Amino acid sequence: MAEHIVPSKTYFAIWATLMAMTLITTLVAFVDLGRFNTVVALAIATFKASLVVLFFMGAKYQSKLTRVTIICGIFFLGLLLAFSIVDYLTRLLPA
Amino acid sequence: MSAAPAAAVAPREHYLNIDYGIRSWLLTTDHKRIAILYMISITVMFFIGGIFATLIRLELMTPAGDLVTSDTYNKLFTMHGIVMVFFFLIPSVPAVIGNFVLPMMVGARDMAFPKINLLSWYMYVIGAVITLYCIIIGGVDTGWTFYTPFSTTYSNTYVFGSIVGILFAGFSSIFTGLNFIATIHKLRAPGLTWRRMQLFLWSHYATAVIMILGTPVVAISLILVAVERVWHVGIFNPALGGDPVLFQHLFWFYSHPAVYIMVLPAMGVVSELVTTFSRKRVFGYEFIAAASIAIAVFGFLVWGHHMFVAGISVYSALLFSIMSYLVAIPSAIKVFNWTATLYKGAISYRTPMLYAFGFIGLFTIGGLTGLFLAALGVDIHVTDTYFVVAHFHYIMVGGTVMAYLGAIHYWWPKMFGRMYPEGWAKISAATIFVGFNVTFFPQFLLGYVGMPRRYHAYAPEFQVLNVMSTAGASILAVGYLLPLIYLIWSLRYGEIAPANPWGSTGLEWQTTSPPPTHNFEETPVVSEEAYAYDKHPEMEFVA
Amino acid sequence: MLETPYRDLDQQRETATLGMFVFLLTELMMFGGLFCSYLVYRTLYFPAFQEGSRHMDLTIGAVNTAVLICSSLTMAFGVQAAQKGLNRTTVSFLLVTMLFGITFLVLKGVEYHAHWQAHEVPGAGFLAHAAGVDPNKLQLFFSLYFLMTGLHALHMLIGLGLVTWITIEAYKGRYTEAYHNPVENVGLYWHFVDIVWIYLFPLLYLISRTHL
Amino acid sequence: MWTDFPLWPLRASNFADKVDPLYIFLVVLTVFFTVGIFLTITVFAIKYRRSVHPNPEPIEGSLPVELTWSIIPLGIAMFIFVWSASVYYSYGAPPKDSLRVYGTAKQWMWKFQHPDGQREINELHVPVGRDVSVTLISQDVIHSFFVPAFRVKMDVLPNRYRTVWFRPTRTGSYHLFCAEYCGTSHSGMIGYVTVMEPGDYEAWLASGGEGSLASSGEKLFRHFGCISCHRADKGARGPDLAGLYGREIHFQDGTTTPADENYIRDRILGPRQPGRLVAGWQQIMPVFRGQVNEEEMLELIAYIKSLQQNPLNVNPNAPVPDEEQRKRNPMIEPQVVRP
Repeated sequence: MAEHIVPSKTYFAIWATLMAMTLITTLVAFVDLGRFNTVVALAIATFKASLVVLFFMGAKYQSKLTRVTIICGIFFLGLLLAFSIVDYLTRLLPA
Repeated sequence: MSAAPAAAVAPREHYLNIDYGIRSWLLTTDHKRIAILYMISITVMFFIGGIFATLIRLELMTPAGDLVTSDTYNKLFTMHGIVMVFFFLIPSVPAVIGNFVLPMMVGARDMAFPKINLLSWYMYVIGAVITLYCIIIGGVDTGWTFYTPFSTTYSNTYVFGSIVGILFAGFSSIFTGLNFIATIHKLRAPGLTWRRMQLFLWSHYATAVIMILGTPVVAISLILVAVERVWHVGIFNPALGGDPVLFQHLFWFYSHPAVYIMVLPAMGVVSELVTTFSRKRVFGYEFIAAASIAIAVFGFLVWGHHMFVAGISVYSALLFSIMSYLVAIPSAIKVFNWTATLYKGAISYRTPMLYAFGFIGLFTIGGLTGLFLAALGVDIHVTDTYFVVAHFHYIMVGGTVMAYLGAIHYWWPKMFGRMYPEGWAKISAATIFVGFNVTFFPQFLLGYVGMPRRYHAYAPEFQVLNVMSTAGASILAVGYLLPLIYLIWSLRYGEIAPANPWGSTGLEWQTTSPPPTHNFEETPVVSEEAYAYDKHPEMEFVA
Repeated sequence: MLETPYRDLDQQRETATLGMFVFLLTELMMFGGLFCSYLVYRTLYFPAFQEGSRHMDLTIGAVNTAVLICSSLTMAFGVQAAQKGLNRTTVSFLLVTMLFGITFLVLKGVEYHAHWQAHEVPGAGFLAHAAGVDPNKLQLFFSLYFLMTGLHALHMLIGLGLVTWITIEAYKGRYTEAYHNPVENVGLYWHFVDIVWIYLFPLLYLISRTHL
Repeated sequence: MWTDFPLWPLRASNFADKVDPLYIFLVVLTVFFTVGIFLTITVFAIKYRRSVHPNPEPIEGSLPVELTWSIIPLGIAMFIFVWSASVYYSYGAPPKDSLRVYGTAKQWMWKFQHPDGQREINELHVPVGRDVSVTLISQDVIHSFFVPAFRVKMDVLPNRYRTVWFRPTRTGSYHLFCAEYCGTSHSGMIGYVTVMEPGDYEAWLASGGEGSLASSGEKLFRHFGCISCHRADKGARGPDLAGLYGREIHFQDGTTTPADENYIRDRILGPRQPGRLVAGWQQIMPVFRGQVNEEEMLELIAYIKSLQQNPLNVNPNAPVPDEEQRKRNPMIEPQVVRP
């Protein structure tokens, strides 16, 4: 099985998008969106990270197994964060 | 006995005699030799941990703390915990038995990453040496749980060194898990589909998932403790607005699943033993396999049940409690399936099977008493008492150690080409079973009456049960020394073992004993599901 | 270059890739412990975190983000060249990647130095303060900042070591169209470290730049 | 003999009646399943031993059977969960009119302070039949307040107050243990909870004490110069604290919080975050971290709480702190104190 060689054009396009997103996220931080500042910043970061995973790391062209592995990692990281923060968020509630 | 000329029969070449000398062992990448190295190292650690346990039990014979000082006692139980958990239980079944038989069970020539496998052993040894060094120069007294702020600010012992030692052991565990996952995914023999895999493989796959996902979290939380301790830069110090309970969250995110690292491989062993010695297909293959995966996943969602009185919110306690009940179900399913496998089998009482019986019984007790601790209302009373101590010793000693010993006896012929002495083995199995129960059952009672754990001196009314426990521990000690003696004896004087003494259908038995360096003369092809004893009446007990 | 356990090079490469991704999972979870602590304290002490974020040098942070993205691009080209078996090209791209990596670390060092001079390094010498913010909680932010970026910088150093190694190997002409796992795997590692920074940047530098 | 060798803890509080039945149920369940599994294994092992049953029958499993032994345990588990959660719930907030006791834990002793001034070490006297709530904080590491006879346990944390409550149902003297490992003399961090008849308790209360907690708190209130800002008159630079305890506090950013012990403690120890000042006031109060130890803190809080009942408790004619006191305390010139 030959592996997929990603064309250079794709790499340049991804790079340009990532750079643009970096600029946007920096500029947006100066606009007051209330709590949506955080949401936007994390959404952009997630978009950028997805691009890196899918194209630079080649997850888009990898086997299903690799993709399951990645999803598995994100899932368990989410569990760690969610189940920990649940404790802190509900401590403030009346018992 | 015909006197065949010795020179006429050239000794068969296998992994043990292919090369001699210390270099051939220390630089080996053969998974079987690495398994033997692991076996020797964890046996050493087991007996070191055992010495600590003995001293603890001796101290607790009298209510007044009169054998050792309280500081010494605190170090004893801490080091017993660290050595037994990180340097014996976690590597026990996976790194010894798993390393030895897992590649053979998938029909591979070796692990996927043989060099990383060797590195894993070196990591383990470095960690063990650092930890032992810390023990010799003065020990550590935080408890194996390293709770902050005691570990970061108040303890005056060698916390940093012990943490470094544990980190190395953690990396060794990660590398083992990495190898298991890659090997099971990528190196299965032709025809060996997932549904044809032996249950030992399923449980080790689940174990590897926990090792991969959990260990790094405990690594970072211990690193945070070390950083806070040494540079006073930290995030747990309550005087600086930190929350010590956060450490407990991070710690138990790994350390609860770590319990499943210890017991899942043991469950895999029991599945092999029960089928082999009842010569039957396992009852409910899919359910046992799925239960392993379910335990691995749900095991990550229950860590808060160690913290019901520690200051977490009521809602989060409810969440963790209900999750803990859910994770109990797959364990129950396994126990029922093993029992059902015996039904209409052809059961023989060889030593490994006795250990499997012991495992099922004691694990049942350990698991059911876990329900007490998951029950919010009861946990308030019994947590941090001897009830907890008894509960987890039923799982870890009654479960894991029983299965480990069963596995050692079961695969001993494959490892060394010699049979163990059956009579002695049965005597020691019985001794261990009795000694174990006498040691730990009284601790359930002590716990409910209210004796807190980690107490150096205790109220006089607890003495009777403590003396019982110590008496049991002395029986248990004899039970553990016996196999050490007769197994070493058998290496030279044991009966020569045939290739497949138990008539097992397991892939690892379909090669010579001991196996050649690359396991199989030619790559096996699998054409049927596991445990198809009905299709192989020719596979008979030889031993 | 076929190792013992494998039947062929394809199997070996697929296994190596799987192994690397699984290893990156452990890295992810390791950073996960820190992200979890960050999340908890940010939730508890949000104003202190806002204030702490304003003590960050946004210019360097943004430039460093761009530097890392560029290094990921050159790393991707390095891997691409290795896939084609072009060792010379691989070496050039890897050298540029290292250059970007070193630039990142130098800028990070400049930033650390500035924090040091401003007494913003946690510990006995910590003097940073702001009106109405508990200095302890500000210090907590800085502790997390140094722990997270420190662990990230450590990974950058390890990454640089690995890139150096594969550069030397590529220079020796070790890689072919059929065998180049090490380059691919080091590339994966490098991209992963980049991803961590992609999250660290908004989390630490951009919490709130707008209002008090 | 059984007093020397108890197999069951004494039952001396309301919680014993809630926990013990659940515990007994769990024991019965455990015995049932354990005996069931042991018996089944034994019967199978004997009946199907190889010498009498050499030909095993291939049985692969059965979905109905699997479902049965998955669903029934699940049902039992959910039943236990609901029961145990309801028991846990009863441990929750203490009843409103409970007798309040305050305590600090430190390596390796328990100190309790009664509102009327009695202070005791490693001993706690409470009346039988009344709800008692104990508010605890640790001065160093994590400890745990454990009274087996009451079926009560709670970790005592170094950074916040936590309250545990119980209603003693039997007079006598009961073990108090520290249940969270806390260092060298962890096993020596023990004491007794003495439950007395109400009359005896009143007599005991009257017997000693060095002035009530609130009165000690009042002295501290003056000593730290709190009085110079927190006054009822017009020139006050801080809010009047009468009636503060238990009230909803409205912050500048519109959020509210109940003024409980943790709020008051946090407020004294450090400045509020921006926006979380009490509406209408400036951020001028200094940081008292490192200046007030946990016992003094409890006294201060007791005093502030006492203002509840008697808003005129502050004597406006009390002498304003003299120059020397001003020097000792950073109160007068508001500034941020760093550690």
